[in-house]
Amino acid sequence: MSFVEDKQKIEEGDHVLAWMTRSDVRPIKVQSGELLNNRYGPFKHEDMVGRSFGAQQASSANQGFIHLLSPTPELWSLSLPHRTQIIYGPDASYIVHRLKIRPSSVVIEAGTGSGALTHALARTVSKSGKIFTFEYHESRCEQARAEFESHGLSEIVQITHRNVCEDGFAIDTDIKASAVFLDLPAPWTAIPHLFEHVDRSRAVHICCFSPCIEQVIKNIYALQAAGFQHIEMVENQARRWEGHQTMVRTVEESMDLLRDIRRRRQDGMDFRHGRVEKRKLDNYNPWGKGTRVREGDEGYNWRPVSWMETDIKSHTSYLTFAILPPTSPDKYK
Amino acid sequence: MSFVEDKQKIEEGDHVLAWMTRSDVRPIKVQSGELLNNRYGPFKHEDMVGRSFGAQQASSANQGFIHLLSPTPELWSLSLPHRTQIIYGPDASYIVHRLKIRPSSVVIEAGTGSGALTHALARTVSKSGKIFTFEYHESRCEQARAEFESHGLSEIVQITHRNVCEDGFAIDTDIKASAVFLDLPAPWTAIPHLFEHVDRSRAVHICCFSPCIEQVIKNIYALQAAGFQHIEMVENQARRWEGHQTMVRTVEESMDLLRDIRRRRQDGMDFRHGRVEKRKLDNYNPWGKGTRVREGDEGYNWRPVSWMETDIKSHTSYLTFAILPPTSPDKYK
Amino acid sequence: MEPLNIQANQLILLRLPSQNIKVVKVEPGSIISLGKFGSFRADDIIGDPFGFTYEIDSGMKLSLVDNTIEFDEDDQMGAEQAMTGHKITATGMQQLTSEEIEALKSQGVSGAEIIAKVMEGHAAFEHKTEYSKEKYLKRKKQKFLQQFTPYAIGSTELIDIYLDKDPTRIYNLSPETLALALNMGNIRPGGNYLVVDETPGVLVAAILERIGGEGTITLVHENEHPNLDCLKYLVLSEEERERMIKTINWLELFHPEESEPVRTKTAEELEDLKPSHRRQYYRAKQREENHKEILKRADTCGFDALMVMTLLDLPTLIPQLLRFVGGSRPIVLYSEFKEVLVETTLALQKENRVLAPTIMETRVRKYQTLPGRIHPLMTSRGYGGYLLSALRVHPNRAVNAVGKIS
Amino acid sequence: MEPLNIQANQLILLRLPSQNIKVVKVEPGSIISLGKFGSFRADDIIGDPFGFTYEIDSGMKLSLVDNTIEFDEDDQMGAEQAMTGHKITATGMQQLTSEEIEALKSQGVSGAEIIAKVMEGHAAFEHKTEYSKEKYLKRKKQKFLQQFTPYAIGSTELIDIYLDKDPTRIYNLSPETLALALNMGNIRPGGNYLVVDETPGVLVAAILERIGGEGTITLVHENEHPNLDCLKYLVLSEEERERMIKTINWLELFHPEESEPVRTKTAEELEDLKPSHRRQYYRAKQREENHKEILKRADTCGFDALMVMTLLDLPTLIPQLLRFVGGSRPIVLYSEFKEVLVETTLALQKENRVLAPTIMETRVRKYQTLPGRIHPLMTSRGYGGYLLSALRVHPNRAVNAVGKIS
Repeated sequence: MSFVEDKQKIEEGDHVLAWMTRSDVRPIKVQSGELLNNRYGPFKHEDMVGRSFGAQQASSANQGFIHLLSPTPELWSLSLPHRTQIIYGPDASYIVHRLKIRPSSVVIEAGTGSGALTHALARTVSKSGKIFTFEYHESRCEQARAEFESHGLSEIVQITHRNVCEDGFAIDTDIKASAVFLDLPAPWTAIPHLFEHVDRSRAVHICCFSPCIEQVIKNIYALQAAGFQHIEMVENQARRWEGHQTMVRTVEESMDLLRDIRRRRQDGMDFRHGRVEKRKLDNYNPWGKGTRVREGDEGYNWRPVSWMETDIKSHTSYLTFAILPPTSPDKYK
Repeated sequence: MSFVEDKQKIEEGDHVLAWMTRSDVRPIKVQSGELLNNRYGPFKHEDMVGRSFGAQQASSANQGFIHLLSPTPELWSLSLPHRTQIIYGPDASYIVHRLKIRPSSVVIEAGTGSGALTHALARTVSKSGKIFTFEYHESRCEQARAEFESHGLSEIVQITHRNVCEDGFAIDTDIKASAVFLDLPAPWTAIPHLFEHVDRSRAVHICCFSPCIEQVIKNIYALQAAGFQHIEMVENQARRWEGHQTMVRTVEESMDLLRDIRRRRQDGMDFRHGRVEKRKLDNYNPWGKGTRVREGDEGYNWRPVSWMETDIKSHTSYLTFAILPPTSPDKYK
Repeated sequence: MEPLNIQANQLILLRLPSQNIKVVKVEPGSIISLGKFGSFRADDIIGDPFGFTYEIDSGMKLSLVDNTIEFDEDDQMGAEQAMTGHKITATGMQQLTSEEIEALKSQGVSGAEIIAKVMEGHAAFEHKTEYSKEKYLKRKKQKFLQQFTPYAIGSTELIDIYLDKDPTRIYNLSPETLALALNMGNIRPGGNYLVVDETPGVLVAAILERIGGEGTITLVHENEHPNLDCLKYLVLSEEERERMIKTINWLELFHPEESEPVRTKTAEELEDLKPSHRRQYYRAKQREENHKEILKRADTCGFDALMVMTLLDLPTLIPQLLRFVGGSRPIVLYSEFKEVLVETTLALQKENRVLAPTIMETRVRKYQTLPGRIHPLMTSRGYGGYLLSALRVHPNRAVNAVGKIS
Repeated sequence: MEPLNIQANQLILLRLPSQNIKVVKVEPGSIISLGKFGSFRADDIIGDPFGFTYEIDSGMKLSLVDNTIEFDEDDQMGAEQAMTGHKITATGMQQLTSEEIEALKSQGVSGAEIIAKVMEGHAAFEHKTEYSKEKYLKRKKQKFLQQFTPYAIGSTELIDIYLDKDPTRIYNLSPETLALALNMGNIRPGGNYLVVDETPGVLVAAILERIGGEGTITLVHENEHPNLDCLKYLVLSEEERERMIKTINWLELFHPEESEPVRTKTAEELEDLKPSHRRQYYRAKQREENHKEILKRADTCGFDALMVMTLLDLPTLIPQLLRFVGGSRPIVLYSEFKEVLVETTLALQKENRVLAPTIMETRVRKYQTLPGRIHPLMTSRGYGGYLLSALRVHPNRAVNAVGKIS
């Protein structure tokens, strides 16, 4: 299994992403004899062979399970080793969209970073396209290169160890990119090096990805000075929710409880105030602590509600887009 | 009726906000003999006298109605004449909160602008407090002064025509403010003038309200240079929704329609394809155009949904907050 | 699908300085009018690559605009200066009268130059607040700049076209939400996708763009015929369309047993048919064949993604569609209303055929980027919609018999 | 309620450089420990005005911090420079060892100076990405700065305290949402407010802050006794509390006829009572009197606002509460979940006793403001809740008989 084609059944040597939870997704290469270990115990690789992708596998001890997933750039971004800040789904998809990246597009990316975006770019350009990616940090570059090879992307992705800000984009191959993505501390220093490596017969789309506003200011100036047009800076605010149910509890029930308390007192019963009240509250704690009623249990009324993720990525980076028009034809000179 | 006290019944001379829609709220001063005119025809002021605030009044022609509302800063901000960009509810409330403005606080505001925030500040400091507000634009200043008087706020709000950036905050009264709000093109030029007019025996809270990030950069530097601490810049993102219902239409209904079409054709009926399909779609147009089924009508299933306002205020300004610590006591010198 | 150069008779989109858009057909010999933004000859742009911004000078003459950053009086300033803000120098000049402006225009002075002059003349400009300055500039710019930029029509432009003419037709879908849907759906060349698209085909067009000629879209539709109006904007041959887009209605998908089979005609019978009836017959046969393939896929490997944009009730619909989706393949549902997706999540959670259903929102916030005056746009459109994204998985009975563990 | 100077035995909140908070009682003679951030003598801060940030030097000596902007190696740069970005010069110095750092600390070198030294020494710093630089600085800062800032506890601090220890106790309410609720509720001195607050009293405390000693809060509660735990953090006398906060439970409010009246005791009977029983009797009488007044207000002018924070079902509860609200007075409902407020809106729209119900969200987004590195914080807490805001109005039968016109 590679990132390039869809498969149904897991075979020896395939890449599988073992999903335990959203925050615990482990990339494995299926090799009989190997084990995947987690808190539920060991999972034998050989038990995976022949299963469908998407299958649920029990641990050998049958104490828990994992799902065996087919790799995608999105799943990979949940499981990959963070070498730098990751470019997540909402930014990655918008970048692909705005840069008008299509099957067979040629794209320049610098720096490669953790390679999350590279995987998404590679999926879209596919085998008929090409990603030229540059990384100035040597060991990060080598790690990324190994990943691309292991993921069957070598044909699509060509990685170069290079500080493009100083040394530009010239490599053995003649690059004629239609889209450029710069995630560098100082993108403005790389912009002047681009001209020979983009396809000047067509509109070239660029995106500078910078976390700080001062970087944006310099990007805009550099793009403008270099003749880029339609400069637009945006940020992408993404949120995630889960669907849940919250109990519907009416004031009438609350009054019944108060009546009950009053009656017990009037009856002179040995009323233990705390106990009754406690029971009621326990029944209505949807937060999971000491809950007796489980969300959605029958015998209660429930209302569908959404819970926002508790830790939100309130800022990823500012995205500055621009278009370099083609070289002017003679008739306009 | 003034902005300062709550009343039940409308009397001659009271301020009333006549609500037609959210975007059409008109401030009036009740004077027998006067008329309020809108598309529903005339509404007689004398008919308002003696009614409760909150009453629904029919037009003389009984063709429509308005609601007679008691003025609040929030309603006023819907009805006031826009002289400058308005500071709306979510920003105004956060400013009051973060500046720790309380009943009896003394506040400096510059500039006054349209006076929307001034009204909110005045409500909170109340008669025991004081707002010193400054406006450099003469006619805006005079309009605002007239409004404050008309709204019964003269006791609380003192407005001065002044370019505080050049001429500072010194007036006849000795100002000892605990909170400062600066909505100026260049707040950083006003900051050095503040020191003599704030209460140095306590922590003084400031907020600079600037739309552009470059202004923020200068504000931060000026605040830091002036000895302000705990500098924090934020923006407030506010959204509004309305509750609505959307029709629940199942695929089973859709299949029944397809079966119906098929049956008619097989029966060799003079089937007019367009008509049947059209009817169905009309029934299901929740958007109001040519709708026959009205939202919530019986005989259909509905699901509660929220509609976001269509025009959102995606940016108001950046709010830079900071605290000026009290003068150091001798023991720390 | 998107040619790199402007072709004769192509439908293209023009963006104007007012932020308005206009779809025009580039008919050779015709004159294209942009109303107050002027007119130009179609022939002048045929053959040009996309990517230029044109200015209409006097006599419908076109020139290329060198710089189309939002109009900016500080063009000459360096970045360092730009960052320290700027001040427009009041020159004491009188404001230009409308007559003077018209005179300048007739002399062929460009819109940008006119604005610069008007601004110089606006002595009070430097005393304006940021708010009123921007309103002023925007008004001026929209008034004078006779510029346009042609774009080939792809999914981005389709969304703009529908947002402009009737956002409800695409359920207020935003470009960023569509983009996220495509990535979450893992759309790529060679994939076979099950699609429910009740817009005029925006989702279908976007998927076509991403499969680049290889792969298929199986479109389930509600009425007798699918609505794919928006494909007319694309450069797409009949052959490509038939090869890549298969259609089936709900009844044919869920109750194939109710469909009367197309009776096979003998060679003789066929010869007797009028050519048009013969074509009709082959079409019906092809359609029947397609349906068999679609249903077979459901029983074998399943589709490579389920992509849904419909007003049909998702909480009851989606569970019925899961069996058509391949293992570990994505399910991506769009709704304008988060509430619909919340209920769909709850419906999906009742079974264990989907993993990690998550509701996602993505909203792009645009900035004004005039040097010295950077800030997010003061107002923007609400809406944009939500996505429910999940993966189809195959529950293991042995595991689930033990009870839910995690 | 919030004194301007630190009082002996007051509960105050300390903010630490780690962004942690700590509530401490300023007991004279005690030593207050901040764990790894050091210890200091309570007596040293008693009497000081709030607003200082202290640094703990060796020997628990306190000094005032001059500048507490987020730690910043560019303090000396001018604004112009700051805006052009910065570069930390690599000095080639070796990194400091832990031993060297400890030595510096024992010499009384301040945390800020130590960080500056460590950073100088970190030769690779300038090659780090923005992302890793910030992680690095934050870690360093939290490690070395022995600083704290005392705050009097008001509504802002109460929210911070509960968000810190258990956000569910206040239903994930954010400060900005509370602030908006207070303004939408038109809360001010002299008002009489009907309040449902099932937090430990955060809403009650915030309203108290805004009425400044004049006005009343009528708190409807669910159990026999209201939970007002958080009032213990405020400087509030028993007299103030009893004068401003009236309490009544749901049964007493909706079904006063079910309450057994307190039998009036004769002077003789009273004399026979033990003092504690006599106090109890007077309390019961006072409570009964309060209830009568509350119910009378419902029948006359109504309350000046209805402010609600409860998990009880709002769509069925609120219509029952409308009769207690005065004409043109605000109704402000909080819920963590927009869905609850949507249903409440629909319930309220069925009648015409409320005007313009609107669901509001307000979210404050904080920025990092290091010069040259300004950007919104990379991560933040989800939640914050929603408000439903509306006005109570009096429908006119004559008008409505004509039929809904607009």
